[in-house]
Amino acid sequence: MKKRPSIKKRRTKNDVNSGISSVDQSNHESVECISSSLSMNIESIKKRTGHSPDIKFRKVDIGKNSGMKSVIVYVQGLVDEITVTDFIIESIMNSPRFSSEIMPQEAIGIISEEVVSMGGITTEEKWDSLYLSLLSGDTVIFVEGSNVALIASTQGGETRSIQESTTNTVVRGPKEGFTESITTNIAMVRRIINNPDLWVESMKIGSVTNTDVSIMYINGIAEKKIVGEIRSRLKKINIDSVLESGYIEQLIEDGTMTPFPTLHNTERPDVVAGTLLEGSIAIFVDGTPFVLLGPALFIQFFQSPEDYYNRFFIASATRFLRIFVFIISLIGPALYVAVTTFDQSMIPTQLLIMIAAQRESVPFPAIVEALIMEVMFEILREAGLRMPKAIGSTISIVGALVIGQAAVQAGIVSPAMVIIVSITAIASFATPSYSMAISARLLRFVFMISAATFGTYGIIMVFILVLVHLCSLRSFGVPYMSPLAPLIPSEVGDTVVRRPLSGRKARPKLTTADNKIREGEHQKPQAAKDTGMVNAFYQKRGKRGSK
Amino acid sequence: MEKAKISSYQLFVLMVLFQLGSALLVPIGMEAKQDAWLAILMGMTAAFILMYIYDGLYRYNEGKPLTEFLKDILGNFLGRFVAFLYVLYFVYLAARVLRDLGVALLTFAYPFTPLFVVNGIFILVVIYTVYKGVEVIARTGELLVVLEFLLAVTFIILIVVSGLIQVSNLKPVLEEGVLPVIKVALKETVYFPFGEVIVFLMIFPYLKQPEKIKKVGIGSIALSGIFLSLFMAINISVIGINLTARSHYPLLTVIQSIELTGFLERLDIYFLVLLVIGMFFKISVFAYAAVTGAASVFSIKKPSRLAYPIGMVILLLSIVIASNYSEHISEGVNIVPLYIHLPFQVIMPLFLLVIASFKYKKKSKTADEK
Amino acid sequence: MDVLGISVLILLLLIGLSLVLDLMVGLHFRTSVIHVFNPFLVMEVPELIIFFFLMIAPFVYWFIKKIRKSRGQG
Amino acid sequence: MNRTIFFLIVIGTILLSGCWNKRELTDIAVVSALAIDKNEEGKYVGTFQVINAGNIASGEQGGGGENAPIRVFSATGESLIQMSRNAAAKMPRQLFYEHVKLLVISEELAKNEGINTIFDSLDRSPNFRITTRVVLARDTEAANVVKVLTAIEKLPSEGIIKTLKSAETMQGETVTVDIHAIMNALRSPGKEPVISAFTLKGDEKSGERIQSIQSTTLDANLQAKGIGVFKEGKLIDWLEDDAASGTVWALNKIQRTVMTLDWENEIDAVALEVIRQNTGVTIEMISGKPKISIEIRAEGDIREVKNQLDLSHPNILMNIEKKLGKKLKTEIEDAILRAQENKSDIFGFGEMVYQDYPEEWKKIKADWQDVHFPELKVDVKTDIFVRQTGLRNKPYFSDFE
Repeated sequence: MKKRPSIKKRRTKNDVNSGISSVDQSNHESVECISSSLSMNIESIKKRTGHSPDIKFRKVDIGKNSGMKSVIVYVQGLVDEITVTDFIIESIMNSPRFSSEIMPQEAIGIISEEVVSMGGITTEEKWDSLYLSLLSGDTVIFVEGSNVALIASTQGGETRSIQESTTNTVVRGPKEGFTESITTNIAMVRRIINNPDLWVESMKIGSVTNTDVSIMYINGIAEKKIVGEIRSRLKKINIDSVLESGYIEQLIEDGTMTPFPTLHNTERPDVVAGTLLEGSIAIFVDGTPFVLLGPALFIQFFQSPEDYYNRFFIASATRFLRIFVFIISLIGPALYVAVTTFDQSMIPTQLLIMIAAQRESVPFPAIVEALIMEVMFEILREAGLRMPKAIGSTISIVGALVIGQAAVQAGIVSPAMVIIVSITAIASFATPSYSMAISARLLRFVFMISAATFGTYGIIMVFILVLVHLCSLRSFGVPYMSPLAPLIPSEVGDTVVRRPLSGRKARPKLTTADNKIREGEHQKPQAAKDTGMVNAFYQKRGKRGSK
Repeated sequence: MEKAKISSYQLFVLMVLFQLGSALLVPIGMEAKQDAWLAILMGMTAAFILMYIYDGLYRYNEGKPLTEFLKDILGNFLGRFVAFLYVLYFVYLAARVLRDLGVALLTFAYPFTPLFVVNGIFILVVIYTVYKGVEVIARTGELLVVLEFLLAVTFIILIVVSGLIQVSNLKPVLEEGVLPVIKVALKETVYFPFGEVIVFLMIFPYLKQPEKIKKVGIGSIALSGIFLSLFMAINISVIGINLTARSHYPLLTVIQSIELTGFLERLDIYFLVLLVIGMFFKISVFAYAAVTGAASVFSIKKPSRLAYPIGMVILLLSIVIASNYSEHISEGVNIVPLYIHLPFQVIMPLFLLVIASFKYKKKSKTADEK
Repeated sequence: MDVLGISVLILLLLIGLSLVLDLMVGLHFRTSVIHVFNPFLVMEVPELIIFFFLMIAPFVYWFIKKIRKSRGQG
Repeated sequence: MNRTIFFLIVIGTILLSGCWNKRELTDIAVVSALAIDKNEEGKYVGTFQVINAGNIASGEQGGGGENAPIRVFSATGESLIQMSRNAAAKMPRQLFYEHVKLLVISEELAKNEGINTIFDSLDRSPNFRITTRVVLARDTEAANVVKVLTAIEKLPSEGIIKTLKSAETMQGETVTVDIHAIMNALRSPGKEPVISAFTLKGDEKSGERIQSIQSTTLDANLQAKGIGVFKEGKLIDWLEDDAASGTVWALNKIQRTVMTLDWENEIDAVALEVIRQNTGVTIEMISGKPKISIEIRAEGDIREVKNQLDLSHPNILMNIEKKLGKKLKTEIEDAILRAQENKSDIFGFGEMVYQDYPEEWKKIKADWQDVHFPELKVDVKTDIFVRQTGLRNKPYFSDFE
């Protein structure tokens, strides 16, 4: 009870290090503003950062013979050092503009306006914001005698270059995936949507980590109310750290008590662009390649970016397949258990005898068998994920041998069960979204247990329960199951199936504001009316042939 | 009343699922013998009139559920009392349907599972649904109606393809004239399942476009009537009137007789899914109406608090209601329609309509004078 | 608690109704009373556990809520 | 350094020698059933059914087809322990009793010598599980019961136990008892044990051959038949049919059974499958004499109707309920009467008296079985509830005139 208000107080002051050094608090608060003495400034930075060696102080004389001194401060590794030396240090040292008559206050102005040839340069008087910029990779320039510091934007340093996305791979479509740097990520989306209406708002979240978080939306397409809702939910977050977008996701979703994800995440700029165009809002978090998208609908988790790049027949078929496969991955083992232990009368005799023959030598009840296999599979999967890649393949071979062959030969599990579990496993990988696949993973066990106690009836009841739950969910106020329930007939074309692009006239109703029209009239491809463009020679031959 | 809005399509779907619910599975209008399907159609026609009454009643009190406008029409005390009777009626019907469901499951699939457990599992799901409110019921309906529809269509296709239909089983049509059929329609089929839509008076206020109520109501009654009649005709033509009348679940027998290509057989699961989905909506709607009704009668602010206790009441009642299924059925066939359905579905609404029209006229007159 | 009272009231009234219906079907009063309660006479142990669990669950929930509330205040 | 070496030596010695109880699976012969007979010389004859694991092995090798899944050895001895020692001389492997599932006792042995002595040694042995099931061999030697191969079930002992259980749940004329239950009954003065019996139909010699289970009809077939009643450790009576089922009812061991009822000249016209039941036994002391009341409530579904009964009418169902209740009541009363004639309190009423009225029990304990139990007043009250009537509400011939 006692802790909370104090955190809040510090937050409002936007203190960088509030959580860490409460010892310095009294000393530090008395000198909120930068002093005009260089040595004092250096001293206070050193004290504040605990003499961290990666904070570099570079003393530089201003001009050749002005006699003024300055200190350039930056954090090694966060800044682009070439920029610092080339455009700041060198220009300040060699600039002919300075003479001994110039006052320190003027020097600041001259440096920022005439000397440093760089894009972003601002002045700063307060320590708080100065630390923020310094620690996010800017370079600070102090001038002896001036109580204003210059901040040059020199962010850089080593970051991961843009690579192919590893979690959402496609055969056809752009290969690039987001990186950990928020600026790069925003730029990647900007490169796709060249439009001034693409708006970005940024804020810092996390009282200790001060992580950059930006929301991005297309003005005019995104619903204002939803943007406001997301903004206010983000503003409400009061937490010490944000290490990944998952933190944000869990803090702003509509409800915690659900196995289903109510925010979408992706590693691909084209997905972000595509969903932005449907009125969604993207949330970028610095330090992670995963971008959140909301409001998210259930059906979106079964859509792959590739659906829109392929022709609609294929896309529709694969979408259909994915949903089918998702249901299989949910109830596959449960159905096996129900059919072998309760509703034997519901399967054809031949099949029943086949399964019975396999079960003959298995010493466990069907549910135990199913649980053993499922748990085994979960162990394999988890092991495969955590292992170094080189060992990963070994795991899969061992797993395949252990589960597929040895277990069956030893009579511990029946071959039919192995088939079921494999299908389930493969099915769960066929869901494009990882976060949806893992929720199915959990529900699968619920289904299995209900099947073991009540057979098919149990499965149906849990199925209805899950469905009711899905229908009760909302993502930022948008019903989770829309446009299926509530039914929006004009949008069903982009759910279980995907209609041809020429038919996608409007954006989703629930999430878009004014700009609802996607494409002009008469977009349907048509065959050429006359065949004049065909090679004349060929035409003649054709005519001759017809004669 | 909760803050919720449902579309006319959702209402339509809900009403259709509600009426198909249990009626699809149990034999109805059996006294009309092979003309049972005609009796259903006639019952449907009669139900149109009922729908007009309900719509008229609602017109006078737009935006209010049945239990609320009863207070307006009959005065606070008497209104509350009658409203409470309606709550009892809804709970009782929910319990009856739940018993039907439980016994069906026990008879055809899980003979050794206790009825209490089967019903208990079901009512827990219903409680969750009711707790989530009418919007969620409506949305779930939208999703499941697709499944129900697909099942029905494939069922009809399978029946037709497997060549089981013998239209001669339906003959002679109107063996003893049209009178007995009309009698059955008025005695039985109009109340069950069509007349039971009176429960939707509790749900009409949530409709976004209140002017569409009549259209939706009539449409849903017509669609479900045609469906029921078609299914009954199929039942009779496949297994004959004798077996249909003797069966507790003629549809199950029909489904079990499908055998196609050596693989499409033993489709009992069809019946199970139809059974559970249909019953689910029927019980959910009744339970929802009972919960909101009781909340309004006793002025409880959060109706959802009542969901669990009333669910339990339905569960207990479904067990207590009869010692054996024959008792349950004979009560359902001989007594409930005449002594329970008739007053609640026809007499009381008519009476209310008359009073309301007087009151409304008076009011409009005084308004005119001013 | 008001909620509990309402539910018990509804339950009792409807049990009464089902008794009346039994009489109308043509059973004796005594047998119809027996018919009301005999389903509970042959319950199995797991069934009884489920029964009590279902009946007690709301009280447990209510109790936990109350404890939490008092703790939140203190 | 020296210390490390010393430490390693000590640890090594302990670890290397520490295998007193070590038994590799390939060194043991798993006994699945044990039959005890008595020969003319008055010696025990033990017949050990040993599992031939290689022939049961499942999976891809298939197996089990060519060779019998079991081997049977027999040995004689003055006592059970001696018998077991003698058996070891015939076995290449160590006999392993932990997995004995079935104990078969011959009728002769049970009748003439009683089972008290056998159970003492079984009780003492740490190797026998007290959950081992016990059956009697009726009209045949116990050895034959464990020698015969069963169809469908690969392991004969497993087959016998499953048969016993299915008979118990579906027919309701047998009881499954284990060593523990029998011992309890033997020990207690207020209770006598009952044990179900198996008999062998057909040629016992060919029943031992693998060819027996390769044809569609078995040459020799095991079959549950009756319940043996004991008094003071000796078999004194067989209960069959109604007497058996009445006893099982009174023992509160009925799970599911079928009850039939005559109706208007038609024998067994109505069949009711009992699905669950609830038996309560209460004891009252009336002027120093105990009075037992048994209250049985059962519910079930109607499965068969031979008459033109309109089951859709509740009054008819009520009639059926009443008549069935009456029938059950006489059945149980007959069973109790029979037990009283035998002077053997197989229902454990004495034990209940002891639990509820320990003071009075002390007085009547000594001659409970012979004096008090036969005179005991037992009140039986039965309630049968019909719940469902199957998929149809009338028989298909209901329209026949």
